[in-house]
Amino acid sequence: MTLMTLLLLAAALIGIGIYGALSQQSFVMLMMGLELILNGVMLAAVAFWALSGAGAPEGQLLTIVVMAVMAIEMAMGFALVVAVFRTNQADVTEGITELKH
Amino acid sequence: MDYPLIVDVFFVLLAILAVVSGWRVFATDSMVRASFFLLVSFIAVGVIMILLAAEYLGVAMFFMMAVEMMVMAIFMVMFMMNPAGLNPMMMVHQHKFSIAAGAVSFLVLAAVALLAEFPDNPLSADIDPVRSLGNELLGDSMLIFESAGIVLLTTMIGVVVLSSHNGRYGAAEEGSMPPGLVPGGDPAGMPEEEDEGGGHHHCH
Amino acid sequence: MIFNELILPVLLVTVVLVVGAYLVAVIDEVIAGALGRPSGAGAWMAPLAQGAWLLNQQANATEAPDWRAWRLAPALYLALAAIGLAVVPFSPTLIATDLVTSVVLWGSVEALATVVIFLHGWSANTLLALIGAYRYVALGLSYILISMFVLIGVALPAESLQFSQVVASQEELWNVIRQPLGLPLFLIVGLGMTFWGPLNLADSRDLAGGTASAVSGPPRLVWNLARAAMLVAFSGAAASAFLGGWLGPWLPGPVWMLLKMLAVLAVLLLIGRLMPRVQPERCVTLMWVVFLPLSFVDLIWAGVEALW
Amino acid sequence: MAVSWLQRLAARASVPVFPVRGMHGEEVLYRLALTPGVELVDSPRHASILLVAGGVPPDQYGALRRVHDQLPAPFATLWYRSQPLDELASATRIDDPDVLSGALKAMHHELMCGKRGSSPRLLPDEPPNPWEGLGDDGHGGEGMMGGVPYGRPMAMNMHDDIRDGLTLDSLTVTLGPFLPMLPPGLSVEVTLQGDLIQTWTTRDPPYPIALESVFFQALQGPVPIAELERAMARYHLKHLYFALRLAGLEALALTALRLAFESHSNPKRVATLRRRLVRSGFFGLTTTGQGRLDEETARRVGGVAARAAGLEEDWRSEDEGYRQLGFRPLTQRQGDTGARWRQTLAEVEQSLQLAAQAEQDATHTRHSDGVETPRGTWHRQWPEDQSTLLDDLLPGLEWDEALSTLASLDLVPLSPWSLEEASGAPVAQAIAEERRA
Repeated sequence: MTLMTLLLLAAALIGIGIYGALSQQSFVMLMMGLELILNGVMLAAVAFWALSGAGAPEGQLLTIVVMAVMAIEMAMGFALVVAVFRTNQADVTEGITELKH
Repeated sequence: MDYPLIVDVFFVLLAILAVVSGWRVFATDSMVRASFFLLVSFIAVGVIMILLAAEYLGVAMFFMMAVEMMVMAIFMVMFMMNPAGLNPMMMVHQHKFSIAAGAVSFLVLAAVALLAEFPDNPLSADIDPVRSLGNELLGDSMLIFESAGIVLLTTMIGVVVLSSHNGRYGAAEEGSMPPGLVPGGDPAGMPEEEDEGGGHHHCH
Repeated sequence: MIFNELILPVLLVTVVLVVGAYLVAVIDEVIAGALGRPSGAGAWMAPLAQGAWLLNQQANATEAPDWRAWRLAPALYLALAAIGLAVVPFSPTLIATDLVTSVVLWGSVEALATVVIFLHGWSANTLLALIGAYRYVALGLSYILISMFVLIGVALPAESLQFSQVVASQEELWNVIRQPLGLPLFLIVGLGMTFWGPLNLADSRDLAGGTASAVSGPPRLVWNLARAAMLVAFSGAAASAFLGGWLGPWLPGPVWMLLKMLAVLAVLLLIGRLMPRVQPERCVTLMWVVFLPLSFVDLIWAGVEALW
Repeated sequence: MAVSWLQRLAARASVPVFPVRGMHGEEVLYRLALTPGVELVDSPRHASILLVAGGVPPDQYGALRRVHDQLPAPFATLWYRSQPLDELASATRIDDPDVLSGALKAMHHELMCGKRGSSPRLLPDEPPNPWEGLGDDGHGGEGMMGGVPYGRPMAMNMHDDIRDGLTLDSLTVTLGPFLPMLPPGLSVEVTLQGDLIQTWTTRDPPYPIALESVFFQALQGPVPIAELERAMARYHLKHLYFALRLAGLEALALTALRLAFESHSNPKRVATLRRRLVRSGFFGLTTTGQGRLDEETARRVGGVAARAAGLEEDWRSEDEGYRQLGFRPLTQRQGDTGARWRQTLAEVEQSLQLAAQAEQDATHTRHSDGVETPRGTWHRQWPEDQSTLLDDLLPGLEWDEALSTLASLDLVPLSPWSLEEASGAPVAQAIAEERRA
């Protein structure tokens, strides 16, 4: 477990996440891609904190902020999905062609 | 910083688990399964964090993600056609482009990881990670922490407004219609009387 | 070294879980008998005989279940119970894993339990099990928050997220007196996470056994065992968070701890037999409108008390 | 041998019995509920013996076969006053309730010790509807929509949401006729959204229930009021047992059942039972004002349901014998689930008081052109099956609320045979035949 291997793992997670976020048609699956990206980001942040930043407290703080971002992303995402589903009965990105209903 | 062999072994296993389950998220037929695969990936990363001495963050990760993925799974069941994975499913667009984008971003980031020189400044033994995080959150970075709190509160309010059934101007789904089974076809899966709502659709 | 760090903790957790789960079954049988259920084999024998029967029974299939999740869920629930018990201190030194953030780990065990119980009901691919799973999520999402606030309340006076420190902070006064709202609220959480008695929304009679309605044979035995084990783990957490854990005069610490765990178990099992199942809608309303605000009050109380 | 001690141990477990409640099979199940060493379970998966109690109409043999095949091996069947299925001709049949529990225990013992083979599977082990293999994705629909994989429609939100605006895919299933939470014989098609009932369509009515012979005698001539009232109390207490067990109050349910089996129970013990129910939170936590009947429906249902809705409908107030005892019908106002249980408890207490009084004076009924049965007034016409009113009452309720409402309502038709006659199997068969015709 070195900084390099940790960053490689984070890169792999981010790569898969980008694939998912770009390829998935379903809103919810798309959000899963975003979450996976953030997963990689958090891992990288903690890795830097532990192995490169000499335990500077801001490293952990960054991770906490990313967690908050994840919560916000998910909540907003689901609210939008619910709203779009109500008006358009659509749960895939192709289902909405315009922003009004 | 040198870790004992057992830690390295665990790390390799967890890394494989995190990547494989992360990949399975997009390769399984069932939406519910997908969200729990994502949870497994998060848990694996959380354990790695604990191995890195970030004890609070790792455990908080289990906690947050368990709840988050549970909610996710419920939304899956609500919005998806195939929650149980009884049917084959592959709902993707711009597939080749996405694979390429994922691969390229991995390669770029991996190159950074391999080629860049990062300072080797491991955690000193006298730091108590949990205490230092607490002091930071409620000390120097209190503003950031509290702003995150305010943003979360705002999100909650916004989310309730967005998703509430009744708005100022009547029911949220007024005049809505489902998409057709074929492009431009009749609305799918709605009771007969909803078709009259379809006539309304032409107005805008 | 290996003995102290690996064998002893595993042994401790296994023995307490197995013996504890057996005692849960026995106590429950005794309570049911005392309340008027005609008893057959006798309280000490009945759980063993039922276990033996389940071992002899075939594990059935349903139409297109999610096999992996269905078979894994009982085992995972048992594993969660073991993880939960692993952070419970039996004496200042006798702790399976003395994690610095053990209180938060207990919280994540609660959250993951919701996931596992949902998975158990969902993966069976039958109607009644699925309804049980849905319902349980509604309950689970409500009790997790209550538990979080109550546990932060006990962490405040200890100035630590470690169960052993929480116990040590109760040297002068147990938390059950210092924060009188804490234990009752935490007991509700316990009933919720083991879906026992009044909060049995997952495996209830109106669903013919809910998430377990389509399970038979050894998997059902593991599921029942895991439920009882989770109750034991919970009683350990409750005893160390509120009843002063190993603290007590005359007797050695671990004995005190076991006695307190038994007391918590007895109370929970008695509630389970005396109260009806709460209707899901009423239950969720109670959780969010009554118990959650009460847990805020508990936290404020704990904060003010800590500042004093 | 390692296996044999495990088997011997398993043989000592209390016998898990899944009861299939046929026509007029209820009575013996109440007795089994009080028998030590026998456990009535709710799911066929949790049983080692399938007890078919009472006759099953031939058109429901298919359902019976499906229940039979759900029991995990090793299992056996026992037929109580019921004709075994043709494939199971060698299965044990017992008509004497006194030897039933012994037979069940012996059967379980033999099964566990390997002296008796498991009952054979009756249906092929394959999906009821094969994989259709149609369309792009194999389920016969377009993309992710539509289609009938395994012969069942995909869950889709075909219905407008009727409660909170969170539309979930709805799921349509057929339940019954042997689901232990429903009245025996009732089979319904339910559309669920999550655990919310969207539609409820009664497919098969519940089996008729037999009353004690004293109600029939009351139509022939004067009968002692004490006997009539005790029979009434017994009926209600058994009904209460079912509901309390469903609500998770097993101990109190058994108390109610024991009261029903005592020949001369004291009204004070019913009052105690009510106090314990109130204290346990039965009225506060499990009944929350659902299942309210309007006046017209309540009148149609009759009996306890009508009086719980405030209608003073009671044949007993027409009878001089009753008037002599100072009988006045009790009523409640709300007409919901809780009110029906308060009414039931009050009526049981009243019945036992009337019985005690009538015993002293040896009062008899005077009129014989009608009788108040526990199910409603029997005057010129029988209380009929009212289960179709559930179709309007239950949609919009959650599963738990719907079932507690259903348990509080007594909608079953009355059998033209009395309990004593109907328990003879030929009669059960005759009813089955009649039903089929």
